[in-house]
Amino acid sequence: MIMEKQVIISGFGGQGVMLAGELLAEAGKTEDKFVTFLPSYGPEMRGGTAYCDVIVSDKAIASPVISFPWAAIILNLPSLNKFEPLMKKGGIIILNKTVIPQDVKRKDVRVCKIDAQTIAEELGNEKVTNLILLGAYAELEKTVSIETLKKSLKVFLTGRKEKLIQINEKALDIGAEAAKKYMASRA
Amino acid sequence: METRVIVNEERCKSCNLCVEVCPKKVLRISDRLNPKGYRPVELFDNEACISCGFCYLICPDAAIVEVRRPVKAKA
Amino acid sequence: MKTLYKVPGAVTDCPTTYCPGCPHGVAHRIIGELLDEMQLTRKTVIVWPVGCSVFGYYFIDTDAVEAAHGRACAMATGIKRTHPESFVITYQGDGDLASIGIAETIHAAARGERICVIYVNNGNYGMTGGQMAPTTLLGQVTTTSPYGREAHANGFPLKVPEMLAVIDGPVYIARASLDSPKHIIQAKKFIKKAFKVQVNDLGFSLVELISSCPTNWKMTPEESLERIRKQVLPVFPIGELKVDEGVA
Amino acid sequence: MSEKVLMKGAEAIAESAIRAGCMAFFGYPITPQNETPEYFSRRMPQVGRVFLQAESEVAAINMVYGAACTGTRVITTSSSPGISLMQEGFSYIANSNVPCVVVNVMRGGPGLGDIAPAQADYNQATKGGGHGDYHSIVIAPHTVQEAADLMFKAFGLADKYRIMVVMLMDGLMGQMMEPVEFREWVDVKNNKIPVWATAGQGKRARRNIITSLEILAEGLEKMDIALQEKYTEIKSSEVCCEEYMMDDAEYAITAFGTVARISKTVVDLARERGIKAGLIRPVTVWPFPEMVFKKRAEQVRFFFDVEMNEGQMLLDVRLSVNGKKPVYYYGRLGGIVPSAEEMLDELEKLVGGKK
Repeated sequence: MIMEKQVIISGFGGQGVMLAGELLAEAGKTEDKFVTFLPSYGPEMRGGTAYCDVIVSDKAIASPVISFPWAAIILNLPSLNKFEPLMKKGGIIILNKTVIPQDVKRKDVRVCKIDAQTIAEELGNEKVTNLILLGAYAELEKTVSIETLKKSLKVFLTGRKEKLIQINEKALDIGAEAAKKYMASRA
Repeated sequence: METRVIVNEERCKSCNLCVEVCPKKVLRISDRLNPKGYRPVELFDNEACISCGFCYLICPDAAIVEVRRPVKAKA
Repeated sequence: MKTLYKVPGAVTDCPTTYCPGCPHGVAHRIIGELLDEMQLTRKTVIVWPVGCSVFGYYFIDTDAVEAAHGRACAMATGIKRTHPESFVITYQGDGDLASIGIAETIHAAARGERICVIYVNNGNYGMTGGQMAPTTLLGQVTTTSPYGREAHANGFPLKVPEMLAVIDGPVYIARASLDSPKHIIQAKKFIKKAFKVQVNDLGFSLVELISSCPTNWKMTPEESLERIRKQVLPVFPIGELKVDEGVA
Repeated sequence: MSEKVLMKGAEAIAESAIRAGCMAFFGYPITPQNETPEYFSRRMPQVGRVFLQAESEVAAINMVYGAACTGTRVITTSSSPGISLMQEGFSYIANSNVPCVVVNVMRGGPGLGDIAPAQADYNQATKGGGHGDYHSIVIAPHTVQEAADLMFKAFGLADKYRIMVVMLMDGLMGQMMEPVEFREWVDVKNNKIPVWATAGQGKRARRNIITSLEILAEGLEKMDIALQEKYTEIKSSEVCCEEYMMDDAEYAITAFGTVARISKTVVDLARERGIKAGLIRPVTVWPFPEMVFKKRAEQVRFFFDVEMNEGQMLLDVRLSVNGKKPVYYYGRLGGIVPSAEEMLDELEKLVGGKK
């Protein structure tokens, strides 16, 4: 069966939404899949809503625009409000529970809540919240492997940012682990 | 004692310029969040404020709405 | 309590779209104060062309038109010539005025159009993400001068007031800076003179305001004002460059 | 190992142009295409080529004009309001028979409009835009990879016909990232100045003059006819069109650029619901693939034209179909990208009504 995963990553500007999306696309490309990455920004230069559409597929991708996402990685509340009603049945929402304590109303989608920002702070860098959630997504959906994501980090974190590779790798692992635990506790 | 610097917290973008130019250092960025997600500035020492208006002059967002000086009551 | 400073009525309640610490808002407030003080608000038309201040009409409470990029002085000419009793201001950035709109600016000045030009110079194209502008300093890195502006490849920073001061049309030309309370008070003084030039029907006036762009300069607001003092003002010195007879 | 790189469309076209032997870029900042000049500004100095930010689009296109007169592969990129300013140059370039490439990352209009993706400059690009009887070759890629590939073709066509080639894109194509595989570099070490070019007479027997001026009407008419002959040749040999699932199609969707890409999803969704839809996607929108439509008019029940404008290509489709079958239109304005789902709804309504 052909696999095509349509993922939306959404938060506010500065939460690393775009980096997470590009990283997922880069990893998909590395695994020889078809990928598209389409960013959307709010009108403000700083502090606006930001989300991106990422598609990873076994076949050539027609439209890069996602109307009804299969998966959504949600970093703040306005993003949940925006995308929850659009989710495909059976799809999955991965939530940054630190910022969004409330429940998801839809009963026909799977939910994985991760206290990502708190974990990120414990790791020593609030900015890796995005990768904790991306790690969780990769673990649950197997769109790309955690290993490929780690390899792909090197494309983005170069020069002065190279020293951030390690903590980002850790974030992916911890995210994957947290997702496993969360799902086990629900089973 | 009435406040000498009136802040419109909704307009403040926490740029910190008023805090920086204040000669008496009586302004600070507060812990509160305004609806835009910025932490607005506040006057924390009204007595020490000399009503120089530097904060008003430098504020790019008309968030320092008014600067006033107490009128000395004539004896 | 005695009120010493108060946000003028000509400044609207609408929060600005500018980045935190961007001095555009200071320039707006000065204009608003003068319109109030000189009782000009009701007869004013402001021409807002393309740049970060493209939405200026939301922030200053006067009649307004949106000009194409660079064409503010031409549009202002059309308004002023057909309605000489109106008070016409253009509010332009350095990309708008000194690059694409330099011809319109020079010729409006040479014709002695009875308009006031407020020219905000922050050394780059802020709205489009920080490209090199005609006023970018030598050595300054921007998104289209990634190796720093170099004279041989990109020429030299353009000094508009100095250029306009040598032609006969303009009556009042000045440069001020928005980096400190002291300079902001001076800027208001200059702009007031410029406004009076039009009120007294003397001719063309322009005030350049040296400004900053914390976002694209990749600095904090304080650092960006510091940069104005240390690096920009030595290249763009403040002061009055042309004050014709009769300017009050 | 794949040599694909994940890249924004806006940057991929710049890299591809450089590899295609583009020696100079002239342009002026405008959203939503700033990533392209910014990329050129980094890369051109690295490979010893020219990057210059002009003082305006009017200046930029005339710099392009000058460089084109020397037979140099030259490019400018802009977006709708900037392209409007360049129309004067386009007209001069057309009647001077010099080659260049222009990219228009279309945004919502008219006037200042907005910065969202749009296709409302189709008429301006395909029908001329500037004054006089002229055309430019106009190509409309629908993926980042295709944009990169077509950039090579654009320079090739420009040189072959000494004509301006316009690449019509939009902000969505510019911002989108996809894996791209670039072609081999064109060797520019032995670049020669063409015999017709004006870069100093040198050893040439006669001097060259490039001008769009011919003050005698009879003379100008000859020039105009020569131009038209060139266009006729281009029409007969350079039309390019993609057909998707058209073999057994009963309904033909037609669209270009971004909308065409979304239309492929619509075709797939429609077929899942038993509607035999296909897609005709003009790659060159000038010359327009008239014959493809003429031929398919024998086969399909109707054509369904979808655009991000008020129906500009629609007119070319109707002219090509020439009344043989109905041509319906659906579009969004102001910079709104139609979703596959809304397009499918429209198609289903039409199919339901016409069965």
